[in-house]
Amino acid sequence: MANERGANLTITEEFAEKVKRANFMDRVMRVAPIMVLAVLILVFSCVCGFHVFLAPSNLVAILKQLAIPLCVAMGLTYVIMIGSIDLSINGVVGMTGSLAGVFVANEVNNLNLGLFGIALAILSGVAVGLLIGLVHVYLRAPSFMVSLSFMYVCQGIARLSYHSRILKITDKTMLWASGASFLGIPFITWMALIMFILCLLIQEYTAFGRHVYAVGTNEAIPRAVGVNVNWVKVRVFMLAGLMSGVAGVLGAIRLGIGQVSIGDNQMFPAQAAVVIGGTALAGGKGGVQRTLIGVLIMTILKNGLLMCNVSPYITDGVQGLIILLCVILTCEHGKTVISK
Amino acid sequence: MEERKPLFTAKDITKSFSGTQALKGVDLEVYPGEIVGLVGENGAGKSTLLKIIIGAQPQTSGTMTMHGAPYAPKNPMDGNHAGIGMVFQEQSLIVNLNVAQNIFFGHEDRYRRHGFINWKQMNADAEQVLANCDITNIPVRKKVFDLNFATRQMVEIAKVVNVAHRDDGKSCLILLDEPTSVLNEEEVQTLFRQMRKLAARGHGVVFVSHRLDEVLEISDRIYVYKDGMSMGNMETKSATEAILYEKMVGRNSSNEYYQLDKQIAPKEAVVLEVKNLSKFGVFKDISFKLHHGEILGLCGVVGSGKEEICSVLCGDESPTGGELLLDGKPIRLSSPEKARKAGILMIPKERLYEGIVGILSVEDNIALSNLARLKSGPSVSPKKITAQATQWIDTMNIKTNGPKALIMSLSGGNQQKVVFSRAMASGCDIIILNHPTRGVDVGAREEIYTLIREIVANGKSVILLGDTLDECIGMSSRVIVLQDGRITAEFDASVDNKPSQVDVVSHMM
Amino acid sequence: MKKLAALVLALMLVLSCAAFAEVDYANLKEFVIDPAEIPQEKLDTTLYLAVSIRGLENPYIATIKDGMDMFAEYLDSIGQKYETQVLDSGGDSAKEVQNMENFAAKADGNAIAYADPNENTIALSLAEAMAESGGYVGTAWNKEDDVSPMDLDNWVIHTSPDNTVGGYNTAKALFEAIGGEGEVFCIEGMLTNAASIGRVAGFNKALEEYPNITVAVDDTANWDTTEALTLVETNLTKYPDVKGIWCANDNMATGALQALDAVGKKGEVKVVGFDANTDIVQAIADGDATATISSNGYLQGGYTLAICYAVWTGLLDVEKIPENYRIFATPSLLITSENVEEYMSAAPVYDFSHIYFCKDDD
Amino acid sequence: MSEKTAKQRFFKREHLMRYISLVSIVVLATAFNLMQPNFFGRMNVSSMLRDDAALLVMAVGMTSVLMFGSIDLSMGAMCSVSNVLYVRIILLYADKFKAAGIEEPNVGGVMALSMAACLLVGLCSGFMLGLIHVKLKVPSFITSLGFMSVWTSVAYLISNKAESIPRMMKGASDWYKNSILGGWIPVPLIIALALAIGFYLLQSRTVFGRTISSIGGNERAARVAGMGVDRTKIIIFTLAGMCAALGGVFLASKIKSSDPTLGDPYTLMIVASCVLGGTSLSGGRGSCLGTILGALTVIIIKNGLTFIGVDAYWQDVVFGLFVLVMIVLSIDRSKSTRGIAVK
Repeated sequence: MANERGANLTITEEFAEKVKRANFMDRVMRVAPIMVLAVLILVFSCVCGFHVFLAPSNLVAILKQLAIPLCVAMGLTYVIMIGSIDLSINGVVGMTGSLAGVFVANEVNNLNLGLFGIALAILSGVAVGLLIGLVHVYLRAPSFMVSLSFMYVCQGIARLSYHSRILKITDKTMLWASGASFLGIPFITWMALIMFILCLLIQEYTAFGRHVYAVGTNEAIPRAVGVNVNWVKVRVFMLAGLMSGVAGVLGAIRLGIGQVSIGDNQMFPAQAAVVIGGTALAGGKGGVQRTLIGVLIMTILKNGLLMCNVSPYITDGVQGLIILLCVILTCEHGKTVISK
Repeated sequence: MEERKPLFTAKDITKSFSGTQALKGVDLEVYPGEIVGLVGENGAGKSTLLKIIIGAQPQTSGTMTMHGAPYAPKNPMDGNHAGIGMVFQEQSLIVNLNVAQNIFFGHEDRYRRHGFINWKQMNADAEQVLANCDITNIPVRKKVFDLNFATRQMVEIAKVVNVAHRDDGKSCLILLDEPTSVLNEEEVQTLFRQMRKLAARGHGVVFVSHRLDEVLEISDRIYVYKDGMSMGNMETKSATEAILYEKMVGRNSSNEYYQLDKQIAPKEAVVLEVKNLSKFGVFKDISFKLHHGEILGLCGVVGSGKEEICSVLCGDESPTGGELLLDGKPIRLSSPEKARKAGILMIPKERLYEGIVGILSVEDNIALSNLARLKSGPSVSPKKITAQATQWIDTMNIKTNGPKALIMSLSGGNQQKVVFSRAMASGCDIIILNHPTRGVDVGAREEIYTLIREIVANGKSVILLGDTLDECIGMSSRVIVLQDGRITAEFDASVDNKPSQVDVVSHMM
Repeated sequence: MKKLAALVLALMLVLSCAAFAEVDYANLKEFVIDPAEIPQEKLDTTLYLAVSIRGLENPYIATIKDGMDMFAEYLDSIGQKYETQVLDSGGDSAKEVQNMENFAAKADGNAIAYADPNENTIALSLAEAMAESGGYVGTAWNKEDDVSPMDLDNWVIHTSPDNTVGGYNTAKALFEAIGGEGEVFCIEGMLTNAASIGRVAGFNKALEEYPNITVAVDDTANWDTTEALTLVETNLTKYPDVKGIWCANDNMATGALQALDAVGKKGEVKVVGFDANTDIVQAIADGDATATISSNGYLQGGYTLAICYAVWTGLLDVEKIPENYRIFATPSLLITSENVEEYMSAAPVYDFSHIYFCKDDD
Repeated sequence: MSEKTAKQRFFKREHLMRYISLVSIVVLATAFNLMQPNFFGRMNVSSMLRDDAALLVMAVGMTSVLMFGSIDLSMGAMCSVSNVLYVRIILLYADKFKAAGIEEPNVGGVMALSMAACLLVGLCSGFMLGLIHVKLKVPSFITSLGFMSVWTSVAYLISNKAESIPRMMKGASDWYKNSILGGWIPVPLIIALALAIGFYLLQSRTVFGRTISSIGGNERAARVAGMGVDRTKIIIFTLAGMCAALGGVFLASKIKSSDPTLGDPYTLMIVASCVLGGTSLSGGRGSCLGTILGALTVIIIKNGLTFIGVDAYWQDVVFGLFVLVMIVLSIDRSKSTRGIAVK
C-alpha cells in the first residue's frame, strides 16, 4: 500500500508524509477521550433512563465521587509526564487519611490540632513523595519499585497511627465540610477543583510546569540549558505526594473517619484515568486537563455500571483492560525499541 | 579589503576519545556577518568541533577566542553567555510547548510575577525575538507540535539567537549542525534567507551540511575537513564542487594498506539478491546482487539509508516493499535470529551498545551466535565454549588474560576481534560489516582488514559499510553509492580499477 | 431398718461426693472453674493466649481483643502465668493460617486461641494448625458446614451469635421505624460469607411479615465503609424516596449515614446496622440511626478462651463435652433508642469462672 | 579503566546480596530462637518451609524474568486465579461424585486435572503477557500491571467467595502436609527445590538459559548476534505464568481452600526474594539458587516477626523498608549511567 502511494514520491516527501500521518493520529488521540466520554454518557443515559442518570442528584453524586480520584490522578499525571510511575498511591492516601483523623478532634485522642493537623497530614504525604523522589533520583532505583515498597511502609504507618482504634472524626470544620456545598457542588469537589486549577496553573504558568514536559520529552534538552533535572523529578514526586495527601484528607472528610481503607483501590482508577486521558506513559505528553477528562470517564463508567447493577469486580477488570489498550495504542512499536 | 577582527577563532583544537583522535589540531575563524560552511566526510570531525565550540564537550587541547577574548566553556550555558548558540542535529525543541515557551525555555524566571509566569510579557518578548531575526508569520502561542519542520527550524534559530544574545549588543555566533537534513527544497530556501538576514545583522554563522550544492550556495567561505584535520579554507567564489571533493577525500591510500594483493575476484554465483527493496520514508527501490566471495561496499552519507538497508538485511527491521532472494530463493527475514539461521549476520556499528554483552566473559561473547552447536547432549558444554574461545583467541591474536576474562577488560580493538570471532564462528556465509573499524586504533585496524580478506577467502561474502570512504573503496570489489535513499551509482572496484573518491563522493552529495 | 437407712445415706453421700468431683457433662452450663483444682504445674507453665482476627481497625473486632485482656486479668487473679498476642491477618487467609501455625509452634502445646476465620473455608486449617502442636482453639462466626469441632479434639468449640435472629430483629426495628411501608435498601456483606447470608436471611424473614415494604436496592458493599458510601450515594439519586437502609454490619451503616448526611437526610432516612460499633451506638443515641446488634466481642473473645483454658488445664475432658456445648450460639443484644443509654453506661463485667455463661439458651 | 572497576563492583554487589541473605538467615534465626526457644522446633521449621515452598515456586519463575531486565507484577494476581480455579474444579467434581454416589473418588485424577487446568491458564496468561510486551513493545511493568487488574477481576468472576476443598477430596490438599526426614522437610519444599534446581540448570546449561543472561546483559547485542530474543522472552514469561499458577495450587493445598485475593501480597514478596537472592533488577545477573536463599530470608522475616509477637502493623513497615534497602543496594548504577534513564 505504501508502495503504491509512494510510487512517485521522493524519500524526503515520503518522510514528510510519515510525519503528517503521525500528527494526524496524534490529533485523533487528542479528541478521542472526549468522544468516549460523550458516548459513555449517552449509553448510560439510554440504559438507565435520562431522568435517572442525568438527574441533578446523580450529577452531584458523580461530582462527589470524582473528587478523590481527580486529586490522586492529577498528582500521578505529573509523575507519568516525566516518564516515571507512582505505585504508592493506595498507601499514601490511606496514611494521610488516617493521620488527618489522628491529628484533628476525634473520639479517641485529644490532639485536636484542627486545621494545623490537616496541614500536617498533607505534609506527611509530601514527605513521602520527597523520599520516593530522592531514592528514585539519587539512588537510581526504578520508581515503580521504590513506590511499591513505600506503599507497604505507608499502609503500616497508617495502621500504626490509630492502632486499632478507629477514628471517628468530631472536628467541627471537617464535619461541616462533609455536608457543605456551594452552588450545588459539594465542598470536597470544590477542593478537588481548586487543586485542579492549582495544578493547571503550575503546569501552564510556572517554569517548573514547562520543565516537567521537557524532562519527559528528552532529559538532555533541559539539562543543556541548565535546568536541574533531578530536582524537577523530586519536586514532581513531592507534588504527587501533596495531591495524594489532599485526597487522603478529602477521603477522611467524606467518610467521617480516618482509616487506612480510604486509600484502597485508588491507584488503578487513577492510572487508568491518566492514560485514558491521553498522557503518554513514555512521558512528555499530556496534562491535568486531559486527566480531568480521564477521571470523568472512569467515574461515570463506575457510576453507570453501579446504576446498572453490574458487579464491581467487572469494573476492576475493565480498568485493567483500559490501561492495557491505551498503553498499546500509544507505545512506540519500532523494532529497535527496547522495552524492559 | 579592510582589516577585520574575527568574531571567533579556534586554534589547534584536538580531541581524542579513548584511543582514537577525532580532531587532530584544527583551526576555525569566523568574521562578523559571515556565513562559514564546513564540509567533510562522515567522521571528519565537523560535529565534534561544533560541540567543542558550544561547550557540550571539552577539547583535549587548543584554544578559542570570542570577540577577541579567551573563551573556554565548561558547558553549553557558558557558550550561550559568551554569545554562541547552536542548533543541534537532533532538534532540541519540546514539541508540547508553544513557540514562546521554547524560545525562553530555561530562562522563564525572568518572567516570574508572584510565582507565576507572565505569559503575556513572554509572548510579546518572543515576538520581539522573532522580529529581531526578521522571522515573521510564526504565531508565538502555537505549539511546536503543530509547526512544520522548516518553521521549527526557524524557531530553533530564533531560540539560539536569543540565548546567545548579549546585552552589550555585540554580535553572536550561530552554529548550525546539518539543519537542512529534514527540510525540502522550499524550506531550505526559507532557511537560507533567514541565515542571510542573520549575517546581514552582523552575526557569524557556521553551517554544516552534507549537501555541497547548499554549502556552495549559502556560504561566504568554506572549510574542508578530513580525518580530523582542516584541509584549508577558501572563498566560495573560488570554489567548485570538484575542488571541494578533491580536498575532502585526499589521495587514495596505498595498495598495501588495504592488502589489495589479497583481494580476490568474486565468483559468478549470486548468493543474495535484493529486488526493489523499500522502506517507507527511508529508502526506496534498492536492487543489487551480492556475489560469492565478494566484498560489496555501500557508500553514502548519514541519512542516505545505507544503515537501514543493513538493518533490513540482517532481519532487525522489516521493509515495506521489495523482496530478498537468498541463493535464488525468496526469503523473509523477520528477526536477526532468522537471518542468522539463513546465513546472514551483522557486525554492528556501536560495539558497546549492540556488539558485546558487557557482563559476560570473552568466551561467552564469542559463543553468542553458535551456542546451539556447542552442546554435549542436551546441555551447553562449557568445555566446548572454552575450547572454541581458546582457538579464536589464538587465531585472531586477541590480547586477553584468557577465555574467561571479562570482555570489558579488553581494549576496543580486541573487543572488535571478539565480535569478529563470533561472526566467523557463527558459520554464516553473508556477513554485514557495519563500520568494522570504528573506534579501533591503527594497529588493530590493519589486523581487521586482514580478517576481512580472510573471511572472503574462506568463501563467504561481505557487505561493507566503511568507516571512511577510502576504506570502503579500498576494501571492496564493488561499490554501490546511495543518496537520499536511492542508489545513484555503482562502481567496479577490482584491484586495478578502483574508482577515485571524487567520483564516488560526487554521487553521494 | 436403721442400718439400711444409714447404708442408703452413706451410699447417697458417696454418690453425691462422687457427683461433686465428677463434672456433669450433660449440664455444663453450671460448670465453674475451681482454681484449687488446677494443678500447680499448669499454673506455672507459661500459657500463650491469642486472638486471631482480620484487623483491629474494625471496632467490633477490637472488642474481641479487649475480651482477651479481660480474661487475662482473670488469669492474673488465679495466678496463671501467661502471654497474650494478637494475630492480625489483615484479611489475608493464607496469612491467618500461617500466623496460627507460627503461634502454635511457638507455644508448643501450651496455647489457647480464639479465632475468627477470615473466611468459612479456613476454620479447619486453623484448627489443624493448632492441633498439630497440641494447643486448643475455639472458632467463631465462620466455618464450613461439613466440618465441625467434633472432628478434632483440639478444636474445642465453634460459636456464633445467631445471625438470622439478629438480622430479623434489626430488619423488624427498621420496618417499624418507617411505619411498615416504603422503599428500603438492603446492603449485604460479602455475598457468600456465612454471617452475611444469615443476616440477610433474617432480613428476608422479616420482609415477609411486612408486605408493604419494597426492596429498591439489594447489593453488596463487601463490609466496606467506602463501598457502602458510594453505593448509597449513587442509589439515593435513583431512589430519592427511600425510607430506610438495612446494613449487614455497622461499617457499612457508617458509610450509609455519611452518604445521607451529605444530602441532609440523616435521621430522616432510617438506618440499621449490626455489630454495635461505637459510632453507630452513638448515632442511635443521637437519633440518627435506628438499631444495631451487639454481638458482644468481649464475651466472645473472653469466654472462648475460658472454655479452652478449662480444657487445657484438664478440668474438662474435651471428648466428653456434648455437641451442644461445642457448637452453640452466643447471646446478642438488639440496641435501640430505648436501651441505648443503658448499654452505653454499663461497662461489661464478667465472671470467667462460669465458662458457659456465654451460651445462649434460647 | 573505570568501566572495568565499575563492573567489578557490580559483581561484588551480586555476591554481597547473597551474603546479606545468608547472614540475615543465620542472625535472624538465632535471634528469634533466643527470644522464643521453639523457633527451631520441628513444627515451626516444617511450617515455615511449607510456607517457603509456595513463595519459592513463584520466585523461581520471577527470577528468570528479572534476569533479562523485565518484571511481571501480575504473578500475585495470577496466583489468585489459579488458586480459585483449582478449588473450583475440585468442587465441581466433588458435586459430580456426590451426585453419582461415589464415596471414595479418584482424587489423584481430579487433582491432576485441575492442576493441569491451572497450569494451562498460567501458561496462557504468561504467553499473552509476553506477546504484548515483546511484540508491541509495551514496558513489562505496565503490561503486567494491567494484567494484574484483569486477573484480580477474573479471580472474582470464577468465584467471588472463598471456597474450601471438600472432605471427600482431602487428598487434593493433604499431600502438602506430607514430609520426609522425620517430618522436618515437607514434600512441597522438595518440589519447589527441584523446580528451582531445574530452572538453574535451564539457565546455566542450555542455549535458552544463556540467551536469558545475554538479553539481560545487553538485549540489543543479543538480538544482533542472532539470538532468539523475542522467543526466549515469551517463553520465560509463559514459564513465569505457570510458576505463578503452580504457586496458586500450592497455596490452595496449604490452606485447603481458595480466596480470590490470596495472591495479592505475594507480588512484592516474590520480587524481594529474587533481589535478596542476588538477582539484579537491572537485568543480566541472578540465579535460582540465590533465590532459594532469598525466599527463605523473606519467610524468616515475615514469620519470625509473628513468631516473636511483633505487631502486625510494624511488620508492613519493617518489610517495606527492608525491601527498599535491598533494592537500592542491588541496583547496578554503573549500567544506567550510559544513555538509558532510570524510569
